[in-house]
Order: sequence, then C-alpha cells, then structure tokens
Amino acid sequence: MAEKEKTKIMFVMRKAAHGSIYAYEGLEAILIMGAFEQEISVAFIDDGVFVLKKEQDTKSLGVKEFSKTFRTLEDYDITNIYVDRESLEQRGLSADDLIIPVKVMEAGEIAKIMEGQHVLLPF
Amino acid sequence: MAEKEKTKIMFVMRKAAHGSIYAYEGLEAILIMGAFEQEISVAFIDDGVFVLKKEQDTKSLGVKEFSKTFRTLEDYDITNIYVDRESLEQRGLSADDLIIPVKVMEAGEIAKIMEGQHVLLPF
Amino acid sequence: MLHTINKSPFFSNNLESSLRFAKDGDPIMLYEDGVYAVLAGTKVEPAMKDALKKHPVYAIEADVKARGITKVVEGVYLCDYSCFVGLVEQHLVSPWF
Amino acid sequence: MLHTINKSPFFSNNLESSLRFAKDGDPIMLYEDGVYAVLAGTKVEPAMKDALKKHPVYAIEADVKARGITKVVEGVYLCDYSCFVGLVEQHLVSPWF
Amino acid sequence: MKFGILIQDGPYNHEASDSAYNFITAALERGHTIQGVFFYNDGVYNVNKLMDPPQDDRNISKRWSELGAKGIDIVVCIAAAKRRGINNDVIVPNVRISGLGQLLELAVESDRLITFGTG
Amino acid sequence: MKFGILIQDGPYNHEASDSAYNFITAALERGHTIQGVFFYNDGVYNVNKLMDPPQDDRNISKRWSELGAKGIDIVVCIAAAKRRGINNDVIVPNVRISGLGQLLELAVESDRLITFGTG
Repeated sequence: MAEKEKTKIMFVMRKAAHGSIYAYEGLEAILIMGAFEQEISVAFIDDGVFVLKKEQDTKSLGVKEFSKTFRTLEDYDITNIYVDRESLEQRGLSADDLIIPVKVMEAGEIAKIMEGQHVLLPF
Repeated sequence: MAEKEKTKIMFVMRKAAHGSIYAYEGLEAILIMGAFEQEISVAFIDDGVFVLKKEQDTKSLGVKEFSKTFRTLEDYDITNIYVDRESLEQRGLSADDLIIPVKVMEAGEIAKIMEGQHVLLPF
Repeated sequence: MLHTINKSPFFSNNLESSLRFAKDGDPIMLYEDGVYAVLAGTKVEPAMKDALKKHPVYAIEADVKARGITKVVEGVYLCDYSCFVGLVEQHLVSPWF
Repeated sequence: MLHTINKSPFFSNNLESSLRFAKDGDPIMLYEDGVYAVLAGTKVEPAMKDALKKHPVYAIEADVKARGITKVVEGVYLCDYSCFVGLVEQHLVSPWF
Repeated sequence: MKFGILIQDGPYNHEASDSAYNFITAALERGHTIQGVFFYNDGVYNVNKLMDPPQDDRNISKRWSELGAKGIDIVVCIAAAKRRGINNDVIVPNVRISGLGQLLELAVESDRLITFGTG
Repeated sequence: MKFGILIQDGPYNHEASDSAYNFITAALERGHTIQGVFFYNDGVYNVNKLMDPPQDDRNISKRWSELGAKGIDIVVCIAAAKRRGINNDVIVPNVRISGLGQLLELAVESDRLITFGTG
C-alpha cells in the first residue's frame, strides 16, 4: 500500500472509564492501529472526557489503571487528540485536569474534522 | 412452606421492548414465579411502560411479539400491575394505550407499595 | 455525515449529543430503541420537531412497528434497511451509542 | 428503601428516576459509574445538593478513586463495600439500572 | 443475615460482576451467609471456564468457582444460558445450571436479595 | 461499494446483532460487497456454536456462519475473545479468530465501515 494515501481513522470515545470496558478495549485498538502507518486521531466527547481525568487510582478497585497508557500515543505519532469543550465544562473539568495535552474545541470544529475521516470508530 | 406467609416479590420493569432482552427475560421470570404460590406484582416505570404498548407488530423485525403474553398474568392471579403516571405522560400515553388493565399511580404511591415488598427485581 | 442513534431518548442523552455535532442538512437515522423519538405527543417531540427543521430524519419502519408506534411525528421518513444502506452509500457514518 | 445507582448521571436518567421514587430519608448508594454524580463543580451538582437535603448519599470510595474524583460534593459519605452491606442489612434494596 | 445475589450482566464488559463479588466478600467478612448467587440474562457468561484473560488481570469465572468451592450455591439460569451458548461442557466447577424456580427459591429463603447488573 | 461491518455487542441481549444482520442483507441485495465483519468487545459472543435458542427463535451464531459460508470474511478479535471464553473449540464454522490488525485492514479496504453496538 506504499503508493496509497493514508487512511484517516478517528476513534470517538464517549464512554466513562471502569464502569464498562469500552474505553479500555478502545485504547487497545488505538495502540494496535497506531503501529501501522495510517492517520489515527482520537476525539473525547461526553463521558469520554472522564477517561483522561488525572489522578485515577484503581488499586482498591482491583482493575487496571490504563489512563497513563494514553501518554504513549505520542510515541505512535498520534497527536491529533480532540476534546469537546462543552463536555468538559458540563463536568466541571478543564484541560489541566487531563492526563495528556489535548486540543479543546467546539463541537462544530470537531464535527468538521470528523467529516474529513474515512472511518469513525465509537468506543 | 405451607405455614409460611407468602413472599412478596415485585418486578420493576424499566426497559423498553425489543432494543434489549430485559423485558422479555423479565416476563419469562414473572411467568415461572407466578406458577408458585407467592405474591407477585409488577411495576412499569420509565421506558418500561412501552413494553405494554398496544399494536406491537414484530413480524418485519423477525423477533417474538411477547406483549400479548402479559394478558396471561391474570391466569396466574397476578393482578397487582402498577404503572407510573409520569412515565406514561412523558411518553404521550394513557392507560388506554396499554394492552392490559393496570393501576396508574403516582411515583410516591408505587414507592409505598415497593416498601412493603420482600424483594424488588429490576428488568 | 449520517448520524445513527439506537437508544431511547427518554433514557440516554445520545440523540441530544448527536444533534450537537450534526451540521445542517446531515441526515439522522433512528433505529432499535432510538425510534421511540418519533412517537408523537411525547416530551421529546419538541426536540424532534426542532431537529426536523435542520435535518432529514429517518426511522427504521420494522423497529417502529415492533414497538407499536402508530402516531409518528410529521416529517419523519419511515424506511427499511435498504434505505439505510442507501444513506450509508452517500455519507460517512457517525454512530452515537 | 436503599436506592442503588450505577450509571453516569451525564448519560442516563437513572439517578433522576430514583430520586422521584425515594422518600425523604431513604439512603442513596452510588457505585460504578454512578459515582460521577459526586464530582463537585459539574452541571449535576445542583441536583446532587438537592438530593443531599433529603437523603443520606453514599459513594463507594474505590469507584471514586478509580475515576480520579478528588473534589467531592460536600456531605456525601465515601464508604467501602462493608458499609454498603451494612445499609442492605437495614433496608430493602431498589436498584436503578 | 442470609443474602441472595442476582447477577444480570456479563464479566469484564461492565463492572456489575466485580461489584457483586466485592459485595459478597464484604458480606462474608461481616459474618453473613450468602444463601446463593443466581446468574440471569448476560450474567450467565460469568461462569465460562474457557475465559483466558491477560495474566495481570483477574479471572472472573475462576473467582466464582472458588466461591462455589466454599459451599456457596452458584446457579446459572438454564434458559438464559442455552440461548447464549453456555452449557455443562463449558462451565467452571462448583456451579450448576438450573431453572428460574431457583431464583424464586433464593428470593424466598434470603432475608435480602440484591441485584447487580447494567441494563 | 465495499462495506466493512464492526459489531461490538453480543447476541439476543441487545438488538445490535440483528440490526447488523439486517443491514448486511440489505447491502447484499443492493449489489454491494461485504468486505468483512469484525466482532469486537462483547460482539465475540455472536459466534458461539453452543447457542441453543428456543425453536421459534432465530439462531444468531448459525446466521453468521451461513454468511461466512457465502464467502464473507468473518473475523473475531482474539484479545476480546480470550477474555470472554470464546476460542476455536466453540466457534461456528466459517468464521476465524484473529487480531485487531484485521480491523484496521477492514477499515482501510472498505469504502465504508459501519459499527453496530450498544455501549
């Protein structure tokens, strides 16, 4: 596929962490896909923004703490990470509360980026 | 258990029909439990009121139409069937839209009946 | 972009979220429990009517019939899976679970 | 009656429903994603504060910590599963999924 | 007190199974009896012995089997299980498949029955 | 057109699997190609051959196997499957277990990829 254009795939994360496995299995998929030479981006919308909340401590719950793994996305050149401003604000959060640097944007701007994708994968 | 008091069990139905199996598997449980000599009641709250909507026609969807089976509850002497008035009204429905006769009540009244139960089973 | 919604609007905020991201003219496809949004006379109807001013709204008829929904908000297109496929032919799909 | 809620109040109406049925004094137990309701400074906080006027509100601390919730609405009791069991000893349980 | 536990949701996908397990552990520590655990709906997936999670993760079916080995009656609904492909060939030891009548019995014989699920 | 289908939810419990099947049937009738079906998350439960639903109900795993027999590539995510107790011993014929790389390939090679699930 060397001559082909890169395929643009966006993960749309809308689920909170730990209550269900979607965010975690979504991350697993992001990491695998990041290893191939496609153009991966990630948008955090609605409860998805909670996935990036700093200071998660799952020790007493007995499940994996995977939010730190989002830090490795940089190593895969996945730097297009978008967060919906309204979702953050409704939850009393700001970019400072998140474990990685993100681009905080209006829904309409994120929607425009969505439109340029080949595939949207919801998690 | 002949000398024991009957056990009061209330099914609390809050899920819509067909999008998930809870209402159907809940009905299966009601029918089995109705065959024993306990005191079974059923409350329909929130989207659960949709389960009793008249005129369901699942032919083109290819799944079972089970709302009519609620009519058999009478044969098991399950006649304490409560419906939350606000849930109905928010959905533009009235008792006439439902496939079986029910007692339409305020949330507070249903809550009082709940309190008298030995067990509440959510479906 | 085609926005697909499959949860009851009385239970979850998915329809609301999709409308926040949909641009004028984007079609909305309601299926599974998402079709409860097209029932006329409910507390969701005003939001549905607003949506109809900006978006063509489709609902899978098999799901609508299965739920006994006979009064449908005016302007909603009832359609089958072939029509759903037709929309996907023309649009990128954004699912809102 | 003990009302148990395990879904995010930003996503589903379960917390709202439970409060409609809870009588004054009924304890509320938040666990799993339900604990997002105790985060301070959110759009849910006013509803949570209203609930606290009428109900003792508990949240499973392991779930709160796992989600990185450090600012908790004042008046909420953070507790463990032993405390959850203690409440079930005293109350009939009404789960709101 | 005698507690009955009803579990309506599968392992890993949602937290319900973990919450139920944590509740049971705490109840036992407080000196209570677990009259029984009943798996219904997607809950039947909890006892699949073929589960093979990553080494650093909990093995949920093994956990239920260990509780069963301690003498707690762990019952899987046959109707829900058949529909979902769970039968005697694939369940962990110390659990049994039976009918919904067992849920009624559990409700009758427990002082409290509490349900864990997601819906 | 070439369609890719991602299914994230199990059979019977939610309608997602049925919706995906109806979509695929309609796509084939309109002359499209199904490039592949990928099962992820609880979706992996769809291909359990031990499923034994009531006689008057649809057999969901059989349906997927029949699509596979028609030459449609049906892939089950190995990581999601292992965690949930789905392995080669219990899957229906005409489906295969493989890695998440297959989902990427499906995304790249399909003109459209559409996801069915519940969340």
